[in-house]
Order: sequence, then structure tokens, then C-alpha cells
Amino acid sequence: MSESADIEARNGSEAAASELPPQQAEMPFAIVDGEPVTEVPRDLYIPPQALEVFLEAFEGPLDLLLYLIRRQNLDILDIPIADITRQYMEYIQLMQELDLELAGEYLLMAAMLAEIKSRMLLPRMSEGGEEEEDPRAELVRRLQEYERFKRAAEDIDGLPRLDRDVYPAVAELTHRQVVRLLPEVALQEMLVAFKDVVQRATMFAHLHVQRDTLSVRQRMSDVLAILEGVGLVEFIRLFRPEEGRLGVTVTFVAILELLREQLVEIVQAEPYQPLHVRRVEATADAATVEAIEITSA
Amino acid sequence: METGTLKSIIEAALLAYGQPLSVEQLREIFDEPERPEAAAVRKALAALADDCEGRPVELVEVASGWRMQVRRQYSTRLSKLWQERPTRYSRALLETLALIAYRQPITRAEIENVRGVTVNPNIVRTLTERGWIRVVGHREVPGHPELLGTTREFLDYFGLRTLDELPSLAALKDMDDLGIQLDLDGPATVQAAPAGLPAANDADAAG
Amino acid sequence: METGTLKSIIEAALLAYGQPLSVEQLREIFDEPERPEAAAVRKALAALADDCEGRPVELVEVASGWRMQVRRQYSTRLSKLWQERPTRYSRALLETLALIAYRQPITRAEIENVRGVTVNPNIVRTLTERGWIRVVGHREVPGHPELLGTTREFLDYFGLRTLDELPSLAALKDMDDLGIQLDLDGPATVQAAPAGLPAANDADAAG
Repeated sequence: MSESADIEARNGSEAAASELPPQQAEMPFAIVDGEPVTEVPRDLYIPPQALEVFLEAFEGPLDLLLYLIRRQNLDILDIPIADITRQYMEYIQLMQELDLELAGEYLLMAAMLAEIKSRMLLPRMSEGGEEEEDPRAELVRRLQEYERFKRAAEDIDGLPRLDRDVYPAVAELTHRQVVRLLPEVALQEMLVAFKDVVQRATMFAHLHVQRDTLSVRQRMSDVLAILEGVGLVEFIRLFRPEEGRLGVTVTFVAILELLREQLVEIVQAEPYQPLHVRRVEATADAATVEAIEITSA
Repeated sequence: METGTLKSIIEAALLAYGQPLSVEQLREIFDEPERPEAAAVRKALAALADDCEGRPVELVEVASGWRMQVRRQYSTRLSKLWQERPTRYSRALLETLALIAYRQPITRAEIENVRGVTVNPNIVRTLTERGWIRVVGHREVPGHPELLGTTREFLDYFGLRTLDELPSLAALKDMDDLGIQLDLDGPATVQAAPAGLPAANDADAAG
Repeated sequence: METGTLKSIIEAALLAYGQPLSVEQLREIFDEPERPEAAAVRKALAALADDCEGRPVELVEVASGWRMQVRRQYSTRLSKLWQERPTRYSRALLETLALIAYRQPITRAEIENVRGVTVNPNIVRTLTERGWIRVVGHREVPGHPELLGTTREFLDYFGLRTLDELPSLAALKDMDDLGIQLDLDGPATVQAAPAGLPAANDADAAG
């Protein structure tokens, strides 16, 4: 991607070179480097139509700066900061003129470059007499660091990649059976489950002390009373867990007795669907037999 | 193209593709003018089939073309590679199992009494198929309900010699001390199951 | 078990599975008591790798185990078998991936510091969906930002056994030297000898 942008930039510059006079440098380069700069790079102008493509090729201000530096075979450790700043600003201005959406990072970098440039012009002696760090040092560090990972990205891209450079070798395996593993259970898990369920049952038991007085016959009557004139009642609704173990047993036995005496019948729409109970009004039909089979299975 | 080279490319293609390739598809790998004739491809396929002698793969022709396949003799053994990860048992199943283990012999009705919900028949079936529970008799009450108990396999699985070796409820006290949070508030708080226990919804309650 | 038999079963397994298998996984194909020792499996793998000499497939070791793969020399030709072109990844994605790979665990903010631009959330999502990166923890700073790291699948995909096999570790070290030089020698050197410094260092930076 950057390669094609590179080519476009070059072509563009050739076309532009004949039309545009070389721009006057706004800063004498000599101040920066201690020696005169004779040549103003002119090959960085890009015609507007190519600019968008060109800018998309950059991964950000660091990438653009690196391009400007590498393009001219400049030493990254000794960037002619005024020159690079001017070139960088030309892009920023062009981008703004073209109303391209300019990421904030580009403007931030422009400010940083301007600051470095101004500091380069000042005598670099601090009050302690120690020499200040080169104003470019931080920028150079960032550029180096970025370039390091830019290269690492290229290296990763160059690694033999599955489905691009190598393909996994696969042969068909016929008559394969899926072996389904059974879940594992720890003894502790079962113990916790047991404590849990016992605890719940105990709580119900505490609520009803008079459970001993219940009788199967009495409960049969109660069940029949519930069913009187209401049609179907869901089987489990006849039970009240809060009566505790004995109470539920009594209800259950009561229902079984009622079934045996063909006073009620149990119906079920489909296997594993909820059971329903209703009073037998007329003669017993096949459903009763089925229901007994279900409950005693 | 030399048959050896053609054969290698065909083998590479069949193994990379992993599905049958027809002679025509194999020819299309090559651009003109090096595209081989169908006869040349067939000759290379025959040579490749010969090469497979003594190897664990073979070249076979199926409806849509040729494919490399692992010889059938390896199928059973290699099926182990596709073992499915088991799902965890539901809390309802563990409670049912626990009640059968600790309170055996026990009827379904008795399990229902304690748990407060009906026993899902799937749970009893799963436990029976696993070989952990069995019918040990019938209670002499109306309906003669089945009495459920645990099996020798159950003991083997949990590394117990006898049922007496099942940890007592007192042992749970120690577990509490270890900071294992127990769900004491009944079925409404199943979702607050202690860490390590499946937070599966109660199949019984749902049924 | 005889090495030849073991080797054949391993080859069958690798070709049938089509994904890397670890020595441990290969051992588990066998039930006790015939389950081979890890050393025996490794010996068979070495023999299998030798067998692949001159064949269009090769046996390679990657992060999650051993994989049979079609040799790279066939890839251009075989890419015709698939309608879809292999995905090309953007520079932004590759740079982000490189930072995560070399600097893990790393936060988004740290990636942004080096790249000088904000991290596109789509890139992180793509890398995560691809299974190449994952959140490995959180940095103990305000906001507890996610720490990103690469996965075993990332290594597998790029044919690496460990992160140490990533290219350009030497380049990273050279860059450190440069930084030191810049710092220690101070601006005087930079200023006085702009032409003198580069020769050696520039090669590093460029190389």
C-alpha cells in the first residue's frame, strides 16, 4: 500500500516540478546543522487528487514523518528539523485546504515539530551549566520506536501463514464415531447437594408440627373437594411441600387410593408433560388405566 | 510435466483441499500451457495410489472425484480425537443422586417429598444408564413404588468401599469452614449456587 | 508398541485431525496399557518427519503441538483451489498485532503511545475474533485498562512454537543501544558530528 503511494507521490512530483517554482525555505538550514543546505527537496509535492490516497497510506504522523526522512535518505538521528517541519506542514495545509478530515494526532505532531524547531534556535545551556538534551531527542526516540514496530509488523506479515503459505494436510476419516464423555461428579458436589436438600426439607418440617394428625382418608376427601367442579387440576398443585415429607406422602397415597377406587383420573397430553388430575364423572375409560401405569411405572 | 512432479502436486492438492477433487479440477490447478491432459492426471493418480501402499492413508475414488482418506482400520482408534466435552450434571440430578445415596432405599415419592418438586424421569433414566442407581425392591404401600438404591459402580466411581465411607453431614461443617457458600434459601436461589457447582436450572422444577 | 506402528497411527491421527496435536493428545489416543511413553511418541514423530523428506507434506511443531502441512512451495499453485483469496491484513492491524506480540502484556494506551494514533476498536475486535489476542489481565492503574496478549492460536497460525521464535529480536536490542548513545553522549555529539554517527547505527536502524 505504501509502495503504491510512494510511486504516486513520485509521479506527482515529476509532473509538479515543471509547474511549480522551488519554494523558498522559510528557515536557513545552516543555523540548524551548522552547514548550509544547498538543495531544497522539491519532489514531495503531491497533486491534490493523489493526496487522499497518499495520506491513507500513512498510519499516522509518525509514519508520515518517517516517510519524509527516509525518502531523502536523511539520518534519523540528525533530522534537519526545519526542513522536515516545513514539509510536514505542507501536507497538513494541503489536507486542510482539501477539507480532508485531519486526525488530531497530525496537528499535535505539527505543534511538537514547531516547538522543537523554536528550541533548536535557542542557545542550549540551562542555568546549572549542564547541557540540555537535544530538543529532537524525544522525537527521535519515538520515531525509532515506531519504526521498530513498523518493521516487526512487516516481519510478522512475512511469516509463513496458515491458509496463505502453508495448508494443513487433511485426509478424510470415514466411519468415525463420536465418543461422548460422561460428566464428572466429585463426591463433595454430591455432599453439598445433599446438605442443601436436607436443609430445605427441614425448614418445611419446622413450619408444620401437626403433620402427624393427617390421615389418608381425610386427604382423599380434601383432594376430591379441590377437584369438585373445576375440571383439570395440575397434579403437583395438589401437593403442598410446606407440609413436609409426611404431608406430601399422605397426599400422594390419597391420590393413589382415589385412582384405585376410580374416583379420579390422571391425564397427560404428551410424555413428560405435566400430569393433570380430574374427577371421574361417568364410567372409567382407558385414560384411567394409562394414568395408573404412569404413576406406578 | 514429469509424472513425479505432477503426482506431488496432486497429493499436495488433495491433502490441502481435504475433499474430493475431480480430474478436471486437478487439471485446472495448472495454467496453460503446462496444464496436463486428463490421461496424464490419471496416470499420476495411479502412481500416487501405488505410493500409498503401506501408508496409513489411501487414495480412493468417490462420486465427486478423488480423495485421500485415512484407512478404515484406524477409524475406531482415532474416534477418540473427537470426544465431546461432557456437559455438567444439573443440580436436580445431584440432589436426587445424593438422596438416593444417603437415604436408600428410597422411592421417587420420598425424593419428591424432600425436594418439594417432582422427579424428572430423565434424571432417573440418566442415573440408571450411568449405572449408579438401580431398583432394589418395592415398598409395601399402595402402588408398590420402586425403591431406588446405589450400585457397586457408584461406589467404584467415587472410590468408596462401602456406603459407610460416604462423608457424613458433619463433614459439611468443615466445608463450610473452608468458606464454601451453601444455598440454604431453597429453590428460589438456585442461581446463587456455590462456586464449583453447576448453576444449571432445576430440571425438576421446570417439569 | 513398535515404532513403525506408532508412527503410522500418529500420521493417521494428524491427517485425520487436520490441526495440531500435542504429544499428550497423541498419547491419549491409546488406552492403557498400550499407551506409549512421551519419549516413544517423540521418537515416532522424528521418524515421521524423516519420512516426509521428498514428500509434498511436512511435519512441523507449532505452539499447540505437531501438525502435518503441505509444503510452502505448493501454496501459490494450490491457492487456485479456493475461490476466496487469503485475507490481507492492513498495516494498522499488523502493527497493532506486532506491538501486542512483542510487548505483551500491553494496554491500548501503550499501543497508541508507540503508534502515535488511536487504536481502532475494529482492529482489536478482528484480532480477538481471529483468536490471535486476548485480554490477559488488567493494569493496576486508574481505570484498570485491559492488558492484551497473544494466544497459542496466534503462534500456530504463524507456524511458531514460542514467542521467542518471532523475528527481529536482535533489532529490538540494537534500538536500545541507539537510545543509550543518544542519551549519554548528549546533544553535543549529535550536533558536532551529524555525519559521523550514522554509519554504524543507521545500518541497525534500517536493518
